Amino acid sequence: MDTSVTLANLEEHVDKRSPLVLGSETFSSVTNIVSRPMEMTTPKAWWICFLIALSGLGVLGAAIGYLFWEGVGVWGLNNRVGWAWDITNFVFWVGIGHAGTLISAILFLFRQKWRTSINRAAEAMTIFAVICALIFPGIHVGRVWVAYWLFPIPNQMAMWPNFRSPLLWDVFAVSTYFTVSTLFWFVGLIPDIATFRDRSKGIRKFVYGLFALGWRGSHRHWLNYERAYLILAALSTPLVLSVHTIVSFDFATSQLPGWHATIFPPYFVAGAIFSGFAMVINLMIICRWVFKLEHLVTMRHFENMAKIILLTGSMVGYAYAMEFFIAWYSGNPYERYIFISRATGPYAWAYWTMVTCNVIIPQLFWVRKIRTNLWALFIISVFVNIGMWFERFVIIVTSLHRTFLPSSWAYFKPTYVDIATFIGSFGLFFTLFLLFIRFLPIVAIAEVKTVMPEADPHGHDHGHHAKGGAH
Amino acid sequence: MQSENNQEKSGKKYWRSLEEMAESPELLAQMKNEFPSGAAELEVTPGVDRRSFLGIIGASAAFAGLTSATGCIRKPAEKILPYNKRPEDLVEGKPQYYASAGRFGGSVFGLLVTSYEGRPTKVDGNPSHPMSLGATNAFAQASALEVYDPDRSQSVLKKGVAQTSGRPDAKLLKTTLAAAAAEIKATHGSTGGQGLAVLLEAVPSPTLLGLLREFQTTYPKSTVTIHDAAMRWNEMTALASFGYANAHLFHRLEEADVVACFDADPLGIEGDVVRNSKMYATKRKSVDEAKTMSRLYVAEPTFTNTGVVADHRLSLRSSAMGEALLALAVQLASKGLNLPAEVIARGKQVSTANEKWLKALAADLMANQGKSVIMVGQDQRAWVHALALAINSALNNLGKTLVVRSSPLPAASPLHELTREINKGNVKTLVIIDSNPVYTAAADLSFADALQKVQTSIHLGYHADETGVACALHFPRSHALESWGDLVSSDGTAAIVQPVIEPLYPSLSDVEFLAGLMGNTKNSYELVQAQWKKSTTGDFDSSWRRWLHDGMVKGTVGETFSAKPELSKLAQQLEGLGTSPESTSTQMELRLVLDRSVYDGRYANNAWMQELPDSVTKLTWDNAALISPKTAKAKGIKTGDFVEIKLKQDKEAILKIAAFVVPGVSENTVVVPLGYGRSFNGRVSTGTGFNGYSLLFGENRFAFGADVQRVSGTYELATTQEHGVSDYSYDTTVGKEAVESRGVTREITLAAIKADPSLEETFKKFNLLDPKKHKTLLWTKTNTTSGNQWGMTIDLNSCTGCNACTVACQAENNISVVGKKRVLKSREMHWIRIDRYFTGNVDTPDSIQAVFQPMACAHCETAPCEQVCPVAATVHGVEGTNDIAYNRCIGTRYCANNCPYKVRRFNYFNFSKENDADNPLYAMQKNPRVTVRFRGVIEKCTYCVQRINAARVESKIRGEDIIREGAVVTACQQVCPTDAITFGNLADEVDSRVKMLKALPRNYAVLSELALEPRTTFLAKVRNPNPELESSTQL
Amino acid sequence: MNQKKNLYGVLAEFPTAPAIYHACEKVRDKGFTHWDAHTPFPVHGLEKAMGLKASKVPWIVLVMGLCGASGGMLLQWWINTQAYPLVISAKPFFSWQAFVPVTFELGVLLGSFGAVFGMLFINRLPMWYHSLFRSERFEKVTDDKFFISIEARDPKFDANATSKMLSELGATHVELVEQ
Amino acid sequence: MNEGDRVTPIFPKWTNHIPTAVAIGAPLVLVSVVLAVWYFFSPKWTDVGYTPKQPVAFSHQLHAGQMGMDCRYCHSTVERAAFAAIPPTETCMGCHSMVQAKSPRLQLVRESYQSGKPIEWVKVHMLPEHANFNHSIHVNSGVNCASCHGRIDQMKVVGQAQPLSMGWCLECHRNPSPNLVPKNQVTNLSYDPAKEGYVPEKDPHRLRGVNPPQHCSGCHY
Repeated sequence: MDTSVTLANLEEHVDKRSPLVLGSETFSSVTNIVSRPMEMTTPKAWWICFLIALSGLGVLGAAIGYLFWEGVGVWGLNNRVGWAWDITNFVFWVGIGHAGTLISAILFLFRQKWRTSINRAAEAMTIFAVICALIFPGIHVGRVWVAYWLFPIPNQMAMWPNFRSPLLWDVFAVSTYFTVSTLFWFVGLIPDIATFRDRSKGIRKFVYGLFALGWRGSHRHWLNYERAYLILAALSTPLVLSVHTIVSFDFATSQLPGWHATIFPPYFVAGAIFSGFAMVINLMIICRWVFKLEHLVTMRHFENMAKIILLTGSMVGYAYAMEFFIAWYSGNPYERYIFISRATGPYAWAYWTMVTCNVIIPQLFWVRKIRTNLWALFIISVFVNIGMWFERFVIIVTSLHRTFLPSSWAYFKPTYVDIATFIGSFGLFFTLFLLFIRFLPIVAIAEVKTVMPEADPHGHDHGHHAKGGAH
Repeated sequence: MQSENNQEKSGKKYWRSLEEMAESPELLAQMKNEFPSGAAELEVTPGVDRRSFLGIIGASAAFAGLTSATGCIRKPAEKILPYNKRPEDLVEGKPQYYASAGRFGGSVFGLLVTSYEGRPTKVDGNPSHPMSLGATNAFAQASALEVYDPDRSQSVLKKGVAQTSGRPDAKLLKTTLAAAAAEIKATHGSTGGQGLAVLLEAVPSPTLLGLLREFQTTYPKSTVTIHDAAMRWNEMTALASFGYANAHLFHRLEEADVVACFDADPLGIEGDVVRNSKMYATKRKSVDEAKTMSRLYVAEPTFTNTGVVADHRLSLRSSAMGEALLALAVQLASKGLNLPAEVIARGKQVSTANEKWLKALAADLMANQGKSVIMVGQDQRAWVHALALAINSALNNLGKTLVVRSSPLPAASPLHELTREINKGNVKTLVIIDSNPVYTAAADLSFADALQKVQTSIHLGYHADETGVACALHFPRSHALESWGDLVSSDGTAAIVQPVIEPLYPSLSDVEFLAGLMGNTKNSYELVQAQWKKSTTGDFDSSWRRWLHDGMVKGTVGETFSAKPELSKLAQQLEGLGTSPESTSTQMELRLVLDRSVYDGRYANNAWMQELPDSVTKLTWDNAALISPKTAKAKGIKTGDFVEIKLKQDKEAILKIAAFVVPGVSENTVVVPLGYGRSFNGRVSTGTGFNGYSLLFGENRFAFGADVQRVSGTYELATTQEHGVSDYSYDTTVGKEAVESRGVTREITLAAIKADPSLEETFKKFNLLDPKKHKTLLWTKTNTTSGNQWGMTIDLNSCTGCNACTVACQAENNISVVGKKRVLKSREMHWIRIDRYFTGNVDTPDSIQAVFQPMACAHCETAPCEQVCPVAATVHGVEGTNDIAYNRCIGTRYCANNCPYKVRRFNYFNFSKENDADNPLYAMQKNPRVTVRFRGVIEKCTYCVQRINAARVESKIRGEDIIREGAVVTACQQVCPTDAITFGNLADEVDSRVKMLKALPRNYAVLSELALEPRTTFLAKVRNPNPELESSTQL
Repeated sequence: MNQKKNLYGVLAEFPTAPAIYHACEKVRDKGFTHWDAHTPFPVHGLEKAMGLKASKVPWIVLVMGLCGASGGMLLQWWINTQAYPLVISAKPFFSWQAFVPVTFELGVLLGSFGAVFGMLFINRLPMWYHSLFRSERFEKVTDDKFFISIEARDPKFDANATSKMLSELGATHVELVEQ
Repeated sequence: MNEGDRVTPIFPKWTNHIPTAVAIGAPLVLVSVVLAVWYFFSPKWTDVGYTPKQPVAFSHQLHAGQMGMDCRYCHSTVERAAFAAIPPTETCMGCHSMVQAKSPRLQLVRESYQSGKPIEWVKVHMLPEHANFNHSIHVNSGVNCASCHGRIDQMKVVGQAQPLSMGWCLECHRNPSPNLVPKNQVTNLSYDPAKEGYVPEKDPHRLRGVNPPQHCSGCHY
């Protein structure tokens, strides 16, 4: 057994740092572990969480119903601050919706095999987050019943959308992102649904069978399947970067001091990854604990994610600093004023909350002990998400409430409807996620198997391999 | 969804609201009753057109059956109700214009009323009338809504109880009036009117006053009392003391190079504001060609519009004005002006802290003898007026910049004399013509109690107001747009008041009322004609028609006094005038002022005026106790705190009122605007502000020795600037940002213009980016193609912040009222707002200056709002207008966010629908040419595109592609009393005035460094400081 | 032995990845054409062992992607210059810079449609019924067992011989499957 | 040689045809739905041919067609105002006080004339909301009545002849010439500029070229 590291087997060695699947798991034991949530009798905890989430969803429905009935005025918005919690929530959720595809696509392209046991849940999270995000641009318009004018549909008015508007780019970007992520997720699911199909009985067998599309593990299929999956990953990578870039265009391409900044695209993407991974950590810690996935979702996964958070968190912090520098360096009085007022004005509290949660707290991850302590991981990740919500709030509201003409300076106060809608969106998110972990494989079974030592067709003798290669 | 569609589909508000009208039967009943069968004058009175109304009612009835019959794909069926007989000069959908006149804020001027199918929708100035010259003030604009006041009196009241059950009753009105006349005859016929008193406002109406004389001949012993907020008693007394009996002053600011105002507000709310502003503006506009400008000195206790535009403003308490004027006299005398020795002697006794200021003023006055004027506020004591007149006369200004004219008003006694008589028990019957003394009388008179001592009190009023319900008998009064009348302006020009609509409810005009009380049942039309027949020689009908057409009677009424005053008389005035402690003391002074929005309270039930932001405080829906930051700090008072103002004279009065800290108020002074806190149950006025009259003692609106203390509790004040900020110095820091850091409002001096005519150097400090560098775009502009290219300039040098444009825009463009709660949320809808910035140090009131800047959509050529709209609802018109198609808007509000001027307004709720729910009659004021906006869409200034389109149609029919200069006049431009707003066709090479103005060096674009190339640009404000005082100004 | 008419083929079960790998090499070398390997996960390099050609999916993606992108740009060009040219912020009617994002997104969208549906098409999926689903043991193919199926229609197919060959290749279990 | 245990598959064989069926069927359905919406939801279908019953059986065919009355005799404001006002009852009575003075069909007209209560005609041509249409400029630019109203002179009961949709308006605003006729032929519904070979540009009576607005505020304000 040669242990010398050559380019050929470098990747393997890197991966042997610490095993991705712990214990003495076999293929079937992996299958069993992952199938457990689907086969076990529903735990009480799940029911409790589900009911809470469901009531949250109810709140969302009520809030939106009231909004449609009364008009956008039920929110705290005004003629100076035309956007506030609505778009803040939108950007917040889109941001969260980035980790999934990022893990699946980018880490896949970089052959980061440790992704395999978390990517499925992350992708699911992505899709649900994007669903939550899509709500807000939908409901924030004054006349929802004509919102379909956003799409280029031939009509008797001979009118078309304005393709110069970043908001329209958003429509295309986010809906594309949603579609592609969903396809990506489903394609990944097919073999595992087939697994469930072959394990379950009765109506479930039928339903799983339906979605398994008759998958029979044929290697002629695997060939095209893997190619398609790779290409999807390759397509998703620029896509995921473009989505938050375009979201940031909503602000970057505008006029307003505090919005009109070229740093936004990279800064938003970093922020998105930042918040996304935080959310993944939160969710995975819970799933791992509830469904006993310790052997599949290992501390190494968490540690890697913590490192990414540390990195992106520092990028975000750098962006904050750079904004101030540019504001000062540009000599543009509006720009200067807006940033001074951010840090010292009526919304200073929001600004400093953001800085604390996003820049200072994540620095704790430099310490390995904290990085590897689930409690610390969980709490810090929560802070990160609070901070990232405030980042969007600060960017949107503080910029709008101190624009060019001092005569038009105003203050924004949220109403209880604002708050209800936001909380409700979490209800929707968790409802979907709970359904997911109950009925679908939260870990990519087939993929995990590929990274197990037994998966290597030449695992036993190298000589044979050499011969096989010679053919 | 269907319902949504219905409500948003109803483009023309006017029709839609009728559906709603039709649903309230009692309203229909009322409207049907508006038309007494066989009203004789219909045929001969254009505009009063009952059939159109029958049409409307028919229409509404038709709609009533249909509102439910919807739901299919096809639009619901609509009905058309043609006229039965079309009136002579009426063309459906075309406005008709009628010349009339009105009295607003104590000034009489000619009007031009716009009417659609018999609905007056807008009131503008009559261009050919010397007192309006086409402009009006905000009050006149608001009268277009006033006529549709939901709470106007609709029936006879006895002891405050309505005599009709819901349905207004014309017959009852007549019979009750006859009965009242009979009763008066019975009680006073024998005694020749002993114990009979008439109380009326200072209405200079020949017909009314003729009838009054008639009345007095019938009842010789009867007394006449005039009670009016605008009545200048002290000035009259002063003039009388010089032998000018029953006279008033008329100013000619067009002649004045130096104007000194002592507690006077000729450009704001006092006297002939519209004319004064026009004339004042001519002396400011001369800066461009002649490089000359008048100089305006103002001494005042709180910012008035005049004070804001002043070149030099002295913060001085009202009680110190007299002394200041004496000191000025001394200064003048020392410069050789011939004034009575006693005056100088008296003047030497006073010590004033403002010697430098007065010295400079004196020098200016001496240098401009015959070309200067000193104006004194109506609240100043008689001797101050006398002194001012003396000085004016000595300066040889009399007859040049101001003239003494005989007043058309009869010799009458003020209210306190009447009250005394009542309390003595000498008044049996009191006739009150359209006056509300119970609310507006001074507190120490306690007129309400006195009124109870009168056996029969008969009241005529537009509202069943405080007085109306207190009187034994109350008659509903017709609106000025509903009845015939006549008025004489202060310059003597007479005009016929022409009705435009049948009274909405059976009611009486002043003249009908007074005539009726003499048993004369003629209607206003006959009465007015009768009056004018007397004074007409030759063919009456033809001259009558000409008067109606011109909107005025050529040749003036009343004469001017040419005799010079005997200055020696002045000495007596000053005798026994002890040195008043006021000027030096640090005790609080209370100053009560007429409100710029509701005047003396008569517009308190007018939603437009209530929501109109005060010129200086930007306060809506309330008044408040104005206190200077320094004093407030000393007393620990913040904006919104409740304060208690105690005033102890022979009685003690207390008012608990919210405080509002605002720069420019004199130290140790509290200013309370009058007209709020009314107790009559108007659905608009109720719950607005605090009643300042409860602090009014005697005739003078300022009192010394008030006690102001902060008390527990706070009150929400809705301002449209600095929303809800309670920081003392906040508004001046805002001003600093705007004026100094951002160059939003550009202020230069006459000296600077003379030194640097191109202003390139002067403007450098304002330009964040060299204007030459703006044009570097990344792409070539897609130019708009039409031969008409619209543009606007706003001259900050002329603007007096009078708010007329805001109301005019509201009237023209069907802009909704949102109410106090939503103003608090900064959701007000005004398309044109007037930004006000303070500069200077809040701790030294003299250093505080303010500047106005009207701000509306600037129609940028590279409009940032357009590119961000995802559905292309707001795009550029070929004529350079920034269009918005309301029914394409889906309401993302992105455009509003991206608008650097923040001039876009969003319909957060269905405001227009709510307005109509509150009062269906408002719908009748709506301009049928302008879409009424609905929930969820953005709206903003359109450059009055409906007027542009109307003009385009006409010019195209005429066969011209270029629209002529002057064919399109925006509502704001039309109303502006200083012609600060100019709009026109930039592509018109020949005679485009706006093009010429844009070529001036003063012309600049706000935020020019953003390269928005706005079509609305501003002309920099120019102040003309006296070199000797340069240091004390902010420049 | 009687050759059943409705025979689908023979199904052989293998315990491990290496086992099926080597088995495939042999079957490939024996020149079978209508046969397949079934595994719970993509066994690394098995396509080589089976001698499969590269996938065609990338070509489909390329074509679809290009259609999406060019179609997107074309649509925007048509709307802004032909259908209803509107002056917006005085920008050129064809502001291609502003049209890039939508063009890109549409390219990606159709590209990924190509990837997914192209893959399904080539794989003839969904195919809910398949003869192999008749075998109970075959349910383990999605768990931990590896299978080789050789179809009856393969010219080299002979129920007995093929079964025998497969068991020699190390199949732990061999069975015949009907259609 | 054992057979191994058998299970019955979840899905029967025929289910394998579903994908093909869907692959072919779905696009067809989709296209037909789109086409259906395109046609049936457009004013062409919903509005054209709307012919409500009127309170008075007034026949344009008789008045404008057979008797050849000029449109402007009744719709007198059409050249001056935005509205082509429905004539007041007195216009009807102008003739019908003598002609057919007793006809029961005119009962309502006479009543209205006496009572002063207007006749409630049902509106036929309803523009999309928020669109400001001005008759005077169109008539003065020489747009024939028939261009928008169809051959009213052949209608017993008036019905809507054109979609009156925004797209339809724009067609003409982008290329007005085909609908332009000589000023004196505007109310001649039978005049066909194409047949007469009329070229607006060459018409000496036209003072200016017709360039209708295509920007929003031309009609929406």
